[in-house]
Amino acid sequence: MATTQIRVGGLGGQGVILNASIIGKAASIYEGKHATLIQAFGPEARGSACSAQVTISSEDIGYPYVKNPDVLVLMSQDAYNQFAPSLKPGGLVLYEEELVTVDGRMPAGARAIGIPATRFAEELGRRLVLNIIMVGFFAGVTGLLTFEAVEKAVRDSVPKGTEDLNMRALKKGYEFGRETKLV
Amino acid sequence: MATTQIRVGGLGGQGVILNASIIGKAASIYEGKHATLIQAFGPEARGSACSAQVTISSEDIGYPYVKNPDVLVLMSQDAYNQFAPSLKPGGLVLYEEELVTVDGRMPAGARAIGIPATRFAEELGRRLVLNIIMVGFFAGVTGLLTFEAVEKAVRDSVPKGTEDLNMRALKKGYEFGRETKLV
Amino acid sequence: MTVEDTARKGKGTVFVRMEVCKGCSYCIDFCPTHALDFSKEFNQKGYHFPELNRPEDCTGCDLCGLFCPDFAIFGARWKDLDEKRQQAASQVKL
Amino acid sequence: MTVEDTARKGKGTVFVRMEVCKGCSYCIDFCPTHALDFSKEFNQKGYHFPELNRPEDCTGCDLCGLFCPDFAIFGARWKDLDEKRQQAASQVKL
Amino acid sequence: MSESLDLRLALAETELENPVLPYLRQDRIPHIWCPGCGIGTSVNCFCRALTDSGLDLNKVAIVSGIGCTGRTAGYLNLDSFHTTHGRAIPFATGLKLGNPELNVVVYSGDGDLFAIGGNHFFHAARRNMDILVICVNNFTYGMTGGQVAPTTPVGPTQTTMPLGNFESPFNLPFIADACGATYVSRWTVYHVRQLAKAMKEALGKKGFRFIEVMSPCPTLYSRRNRLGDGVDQVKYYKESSVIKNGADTKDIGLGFQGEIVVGKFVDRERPTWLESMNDHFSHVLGDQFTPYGVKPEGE
Amino acid sequence: MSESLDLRLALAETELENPVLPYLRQDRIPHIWCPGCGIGTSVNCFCRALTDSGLDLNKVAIVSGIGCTGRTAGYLNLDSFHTTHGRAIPFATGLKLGNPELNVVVYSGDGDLFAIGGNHFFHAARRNMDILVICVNNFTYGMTGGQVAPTTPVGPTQTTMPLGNFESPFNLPFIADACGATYVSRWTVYHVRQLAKAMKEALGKKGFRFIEVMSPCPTLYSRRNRLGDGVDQVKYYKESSVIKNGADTKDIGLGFQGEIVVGKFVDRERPTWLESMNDHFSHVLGDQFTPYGVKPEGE
Amino acid sequence: MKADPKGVLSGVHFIDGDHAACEGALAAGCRFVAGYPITPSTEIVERFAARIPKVGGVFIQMEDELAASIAIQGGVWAGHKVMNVTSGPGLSLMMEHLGYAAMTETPCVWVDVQRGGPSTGLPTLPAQADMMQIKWGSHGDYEIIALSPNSPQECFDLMIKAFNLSEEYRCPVFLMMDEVVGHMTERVNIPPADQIEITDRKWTTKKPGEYKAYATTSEDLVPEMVKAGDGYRIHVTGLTHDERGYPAMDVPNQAKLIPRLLNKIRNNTEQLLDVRMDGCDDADVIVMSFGITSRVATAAIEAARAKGLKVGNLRLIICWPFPVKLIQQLAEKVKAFVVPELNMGQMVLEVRKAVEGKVKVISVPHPGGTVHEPETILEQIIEAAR
Amino acid sequence: MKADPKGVLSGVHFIDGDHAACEGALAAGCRFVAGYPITPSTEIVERFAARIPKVGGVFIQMEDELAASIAIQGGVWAGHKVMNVTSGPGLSLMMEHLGYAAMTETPCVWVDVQRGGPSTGLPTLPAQADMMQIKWGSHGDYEIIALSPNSPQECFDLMIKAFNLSEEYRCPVFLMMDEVVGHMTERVNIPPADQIEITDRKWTTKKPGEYKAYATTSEDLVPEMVKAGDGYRIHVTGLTHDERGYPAMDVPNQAKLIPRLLNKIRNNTEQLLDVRMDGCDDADVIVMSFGITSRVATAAIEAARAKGLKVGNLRLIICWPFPVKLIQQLAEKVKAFVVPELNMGQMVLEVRKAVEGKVKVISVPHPGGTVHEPETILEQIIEAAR
Ligand SMILES: Cc1ncc(C[n+]2csc(CCOP(=O)(O)OP(=O)(O)O)c2C)c(N)n1
Ligand SMILES: Cc1ncc(C[n+]2csc(CCOP(=O)(O)OP(=O)(O)O)c2C)c(N)n1
Ligand code: SF4
Ligand code: SF4
Ligand code: SF4
Ligand code: SF4
Ligand code: SF4
Ligand code: SF4
Ligand SMILES: [Mg+2]
Ligand SMILES: [Mg+2]
Repeated sequence: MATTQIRVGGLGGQGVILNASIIGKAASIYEGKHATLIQAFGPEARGSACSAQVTISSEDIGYPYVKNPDVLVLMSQDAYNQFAPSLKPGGLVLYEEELVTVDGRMPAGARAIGIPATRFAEELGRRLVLNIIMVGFFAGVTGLLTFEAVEKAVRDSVPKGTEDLNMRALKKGYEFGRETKLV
Repeated sequence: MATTQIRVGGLGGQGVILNASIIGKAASIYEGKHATLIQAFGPEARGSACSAQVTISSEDIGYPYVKNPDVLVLMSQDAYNQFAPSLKPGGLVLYEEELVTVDGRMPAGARAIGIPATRFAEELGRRLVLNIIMVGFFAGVTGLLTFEAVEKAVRDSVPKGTEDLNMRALKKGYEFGRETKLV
Repeated sequence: MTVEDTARKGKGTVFVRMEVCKGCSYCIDFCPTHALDFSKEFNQKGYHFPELNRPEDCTGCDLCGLFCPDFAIFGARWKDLDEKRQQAASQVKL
Repeated sequence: MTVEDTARKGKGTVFVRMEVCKGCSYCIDFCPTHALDFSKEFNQKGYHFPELNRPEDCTGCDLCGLFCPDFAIFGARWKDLDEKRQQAASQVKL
Repeated sequence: MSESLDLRLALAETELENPVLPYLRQDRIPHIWCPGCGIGTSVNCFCRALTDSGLDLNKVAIVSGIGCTGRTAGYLNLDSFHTTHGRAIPFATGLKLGNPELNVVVYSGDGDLFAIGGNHFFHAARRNMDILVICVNNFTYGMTGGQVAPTTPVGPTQTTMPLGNFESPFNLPFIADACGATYVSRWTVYHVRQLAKAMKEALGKKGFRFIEVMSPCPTLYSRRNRLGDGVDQVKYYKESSVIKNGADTKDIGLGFQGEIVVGKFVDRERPTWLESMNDHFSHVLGDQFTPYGVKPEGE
Repeated sequence: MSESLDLRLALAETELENPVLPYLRQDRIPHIWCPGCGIGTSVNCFCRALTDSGLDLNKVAIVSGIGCTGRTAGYLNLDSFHTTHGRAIPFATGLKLGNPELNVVVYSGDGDLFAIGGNHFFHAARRNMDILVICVNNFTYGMTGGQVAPTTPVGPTQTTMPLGNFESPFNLPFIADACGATYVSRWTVYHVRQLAKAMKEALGKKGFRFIEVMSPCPTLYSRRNRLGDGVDQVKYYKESSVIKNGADTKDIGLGFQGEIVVGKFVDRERPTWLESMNDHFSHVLGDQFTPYGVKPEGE
Repeated sequence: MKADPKGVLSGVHFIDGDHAACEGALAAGCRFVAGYPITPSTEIVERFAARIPKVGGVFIQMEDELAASIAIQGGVWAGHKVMNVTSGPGLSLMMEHLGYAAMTETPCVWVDVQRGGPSTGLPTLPAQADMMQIKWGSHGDYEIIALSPNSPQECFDLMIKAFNLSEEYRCPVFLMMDEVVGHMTERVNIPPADQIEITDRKWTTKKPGEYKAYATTSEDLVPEMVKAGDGYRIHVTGLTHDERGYPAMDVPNQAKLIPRLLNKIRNNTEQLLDVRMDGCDDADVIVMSFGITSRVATAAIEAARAKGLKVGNLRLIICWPFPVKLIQQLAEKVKAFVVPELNMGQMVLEVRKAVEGKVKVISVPHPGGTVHEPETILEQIIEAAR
Repeated sequence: MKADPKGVLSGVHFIDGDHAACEGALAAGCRFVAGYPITPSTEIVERFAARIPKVGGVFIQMEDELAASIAIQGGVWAGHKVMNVTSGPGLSLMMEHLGYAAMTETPCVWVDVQRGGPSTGLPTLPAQADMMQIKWGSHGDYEIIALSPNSPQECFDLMIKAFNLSEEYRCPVFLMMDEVVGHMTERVNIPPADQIEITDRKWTTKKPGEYKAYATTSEDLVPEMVKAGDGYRIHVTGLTHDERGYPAMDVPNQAKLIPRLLNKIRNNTEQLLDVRMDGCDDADVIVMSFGITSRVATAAIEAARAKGLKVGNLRLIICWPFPVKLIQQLAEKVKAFVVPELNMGQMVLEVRKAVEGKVKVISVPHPGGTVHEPETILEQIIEAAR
């Protein structure tokens, strides 16, 4: 059973859930895998910590919780502080460079790759596309999902009229991810 | 154990409960006996059948329901029709003469004594004192309660300002009862 | 009680279901011609019910009927009754 | 940050707790003298916060303070601050 | 059977049947209301209004809450719903939206509609839900034995205001008006003809319509406050009422045994909730939307 | 410790403390409200009002329902009660009647106070219960994610009105006025000084007092309807507001991005529920009655 | 602490259970009631409204049961002892605020004069079918205490006990009456105030700085209390909260708070045992009953004993927490339990759970509207004794 | 009867349980919803509001849960299939109308997306602590049916089943979700409309004159139904009523009506058995669970089996009526039951009652806020297997 566990973390309002949902959808609908997404709201509904767990597997998923993720996608320092220690040894941390400072709390052998996604988003004209940039970045770095699958999933998931903007954001993140990977 | 069971029956609005309550209070508070009063509302709150059960005993009263009363005090035909058959053989029916017509449904040996209480009440100026007349009548006929006990119980129970009227009603009923008894 | 039972003294008459009357006296007090009075007798529930004591005054306006909270009385004009009677008769004939 | 840290250019100044600011820009947009601008940096939560870029214009009116939904800024008049300072100093002396 | 006997029977049937009886569930009469209770009179008027309205009675539904007045649903020979205390209006809302073809009437008491049920009244009026609300206002909680109601004027004694009520009551027509009702009138059970006419008129209108019917509760309100029996209250209604159609609803609050302003106060047009929905969706969705609850033309 | 260090510390303390902080439970700040949410601004104004009111803060209690605004109780450093959704007013009623010495303020959202809690508002106003109700009206249900509220104007999209709202909203000051509130005003969070003043004034009055505070919910109302962020809404408030003290409350309903009438609309005297009770019982019972909740003179 | 004489109507009275319950509340120190009328409970608040002006306190009739059930809680935090009076339909409307009282540990007494249900059912007729509702009717896990009187005298006595327990445990305490007991009139003896023992609120002695609203110790799971206006600046919330009373919506706080709310009562089940037993020691069959049904059961038991059967009479005064241990002990000795109740089988489920199949448990259900015929119970006793 | 294609969004979707539940309702024929928002259930009505304009039907957001829970019943009597969507605090406000639906035999579906309680509790976090509330939360005796999905796909499937059962039994049927399932996103397969089996309302074929609204036969305890506007002039009341639906507040009618309301469901407990069993035949220990906890239990069971223990997996799909017989049969074969649930021990009480002490029953309670650690359950399995 090939299973990848991902945790996406950030603040309410950053689009954490949408980010995770696009990853899950791309895997589940467009790549024919099994995927389960679990949302973890912070204790408060507004403005506080928010995270999502995605399990992608070649088989049926029973217990859907992610304890020691293979990949972390992080958009806030809090999220980093909270989740970095739980990363699987040798796992991967993908983080927003300006919002997160990585330190020694990651497990042995972990790799951490940053992206200035907020700046990119601001350049694209909407801070809100941060999360889509992170999706692209995830796909680009991990290669777990094809660009086509992610592209379709994004198209399905964003509000009508914002597709273009989001496609640009996706590409931006994806390309940045591909390049980083090649490094 | 000396126990007397009484059922008072009539229509909502006739003061059935007050009637029974005065009897019970006289026995319980002013004659030192045990007394339990159970109200049976009709199925509907307003204007329909209404009855009360009073058990008077020299000892503690457990099961408080009256199945086969020793005495019936009746102020409506419905009440008569419903309760007369349950009277204890040899029991006593006290009834409002113009509202109730007695027939053969009473058990063997039963005695039935009527009183034109509505007329009396109308003569006294308030139809509503019908129930107090019936209290007096009950005390007068049965001799179960002293006039003094009943008098005190009535005084306690009626609205301020109506004591005199009610005392007249009580006396009227009591005297009619005494006379009837002497017959 | 039918039309025939009532002598035609006024323009109309009333029909009373005395057994459902609760003696509220609405009909009596609000009859515009004061045609009704309480009966001396009680009905089974112990109430006095209305009687058309001045039938000559009854106009059959049915205000008593509109007022009666117990659907125990209604008034009708002889004219209307006759019409209905004829209709009914003609239907019976058909 | 204390009074001493701020050069006295206008009639008043502002105090900012930048770490609780959420960058809503109320203070900036509704400062009557337009004395504030957003910082270039982000705070830990990722927001730009206000900076008193034109201290000479600040009257210390504290409108920014009244507007701030996050209790992150307030303005004060030098005059009042001096008074308080003296009071405080005198209390310390006691 | 001789023709004359037939005739007599036909006549007997025609003549002896009180014209309201067909509107009632006759197997449930006599009703439970006390002697001199005005609720029956209001029902009488409602039956006449039904006759005069010309409505298909199979398409008229009546919804009541709990209370003496709430028993009305059980006596009327219509599709009738006796719901829970205070909730007649939201039930009626569901019924109406579920089948917009129905003419839905809420018939209930002042406590039911304005104490526990007040919020539903306010919101249904705000939404202009297409129902007619008839409130029999007897200034008390009849069914439970005469407690203070949000309509009880300052002064009279009620079991939970044993020394006399000191709480200000609502002015019902004003409240209905303020929330946006399309039709608001007040009558007393003395005004039987006007009341029947108002009910007929309201049955024929659309939107949230409200009729307040002042009615005596001799058992728990008038007798307890030494105002006599039902008939005495109705006489007071007669003597103290002034008809002021179009009166400003702000000015017509009721005091204890004071002047009673009756009449039709509000009669306005406003799209109902469902009309607004249909208009709005048609506007936004165009052909993708089929108006709900509207019979296709020609049917 | 040198005197100068002492002095510096004293100064640091005085100067760096935002004047509202003492009114807040500082261990609970930062709060949960979104960037640009106007609730915090209103709280700011309320804190200034508390200062200016000169009230003993130990005798001021705050009661909230559930919602983003409802969290206010949890942030204010007062006796504070975070109750259930819609029930702040009846809780406040119990608190006030339980201890009439308290100055009881209800601070809650438009959905909480006027949807689920509407009836309590109407009845408390009718009774003239002696509480101040502050409603932060953001035209939506913030806490649950932006559903239509009974205040949402016709037009804007909300999650349960996904094609735009087609339901008529309440005009809150009018409703409060109609039910008999003794003080009614409306301000927006743009009007920080006026709002603080109104709050102070209302804190000093008796009876059922109501202040509507228009406030942006950027997350779920303005952004979703392409009205920009919080600051853009506040700019709209600035541009579209007209102060009309004493305006007829009937005429000041709010449309979508239309004119906003602000000001003090109602300021009247009416005995509170408790005053009425004490007066009435004293009148009826004379010496047998000791007025409730009234400090004996000289104490 | 002794009762305040102002509220105590010492003397001998011929009053019904509803009126006696009101006197019990007044004697217990209740001075604030927010009510909403409903048959057959209304007389309690009617009497309260009539009595309170001269006793000193407030009655207010609210707009509905939701308002009443939360207004009283405002009254508690203002420092009062309070009660809530209703019957089935009203109780169903109070379920959210029952949970709020349990969660915020607001001491208060809830009176349910039970009538026939479900729904509007039989408004003027008796039942005992809300026994499970009070235990489970609010969402989430919580605990309450419930007492069941069978006479007007007990309505008085147990009302006082209910108030005392609510202060001791800081939880909602129910007085589970029924229409028969509520409307049954008998002699009620109200003792002098100085013979009535009253439990005072568990006021803290701590100062504002030291006091934490929901701090407890491992020995005493019931926190100390303060009231609004005394300078403590408390915060009370129905959200999961920490010791300070602040919202703390996380698993550790939930895991600390919820078990404590349950255990402060569950751990005291033995202390909260209150039953009447007669002839249970050598019984073959035990009839367990409560409330009005216990008086019917007594008649049936007497009849059975007259037939020579060894029948024990076990009456629950405190129904919740259910006396599991006692039932288990009795189950070691008897052949069967017979459980008549005016419902379709509610408390009998607890008996069944407790005896774990060791002995027969015979339910004698009744849909309500009146009481059992003693004969019906008798038949089941005979059946049980076989 | 097959589903109306208009409401069926056939295809494969990656949606969460809330959204899937909404699609289930639309597929089942639900065309009228009156709602009131509450976390974590709101997405269901939000989706309904968005979908219904083009499907044909109505959504209205009411002023509160009381209104919503009775407005839908108006919708039913107008001929619609309806649902009610809420979470704990809202559910507590709906208890009166739950009883009304049960008493008037109004078919309707109630969705409770359970969150941490009691009271406001943990609004955004999961629990399964309303299981007893739905069974007992309304006053008086009544019966309901409850289903518990553990995935978005099941939210869809069981929603349809819930609608079908509500029509078959004319009673409130609950879909007991929880926050995790509600917000968990997975692939959901929605079949073509002609593959979805729908139970039509039990419309009468009788004429107005012949029809009695609440007449039943001894074989079939569920009366036939009509709707308003069709000329039947029905009367519906929450009072105890006779076959015609008229108020009939006396003991004989109560004694006829109430047992029928219970028995129409209780007598069909066998038909209503819906469980998933895996490895129960030769198990030493059976883990009984439902909803999200079943997915956690599965992880624990796998771990236990890996240790060589013989553990059966029993999952309740239909929780109420509880499968007493099945548990009793299993109790003959196993050593112990382990019952993990996101509450302080609710359904475990039913297990305990059923097994009557024959085997160990180990409760694995949890106050809510998250799911169990599989290890916690595993420990208890090991303990049970001893
Ligand atoms: C939830 C609930 N609360 C209380 C009651 C008791 N109750 C029945 S009718 C009623 C008041 C009725 O007053 P109103 O609506 O004015 O009707 P009336 O009897 O005066 O016609 C009350 C409080 C109830 N049935 N249900
Ligand atoms: C009984 C109940 N129903 C529903 C909810 C869910 N709920 C919480 S807050 C809220 C609405 C809040 O709106 P509003 O009062 O306007 O406050 P805002 O968040 O906008 O400040 C709702 C519906 C609840 N907590 N309790
Ligand atoms: S019909 Fe008219 S005139 Fe005749 S009795 Fe009736 S009210 Fe009077
Ligand atoms: S109005 Fe009707 S009930 Fe009243 S007295 Fe006349 S007939 Fe009788
Ligand atoms: S104190 Fe006044 S002038 Fe200075 S920055 Fe703030 S708002 Fe501007
Ligand atoms: S108003 Fe406050 S939160 Fe907003 S930008 Fe200024 S300091 Fe920051
Ligand atoms: S109690 Fe009053 S309202 Fe009820 S039926 Fe009697 S008179 Fe009418
Ligand atoms: S959701 Fe809206 S109301 Fe709530 S905190 Fe955010 S901006 Fe404010
Ligand atoms: Mg009334
Ligand atoms: Mg809001």
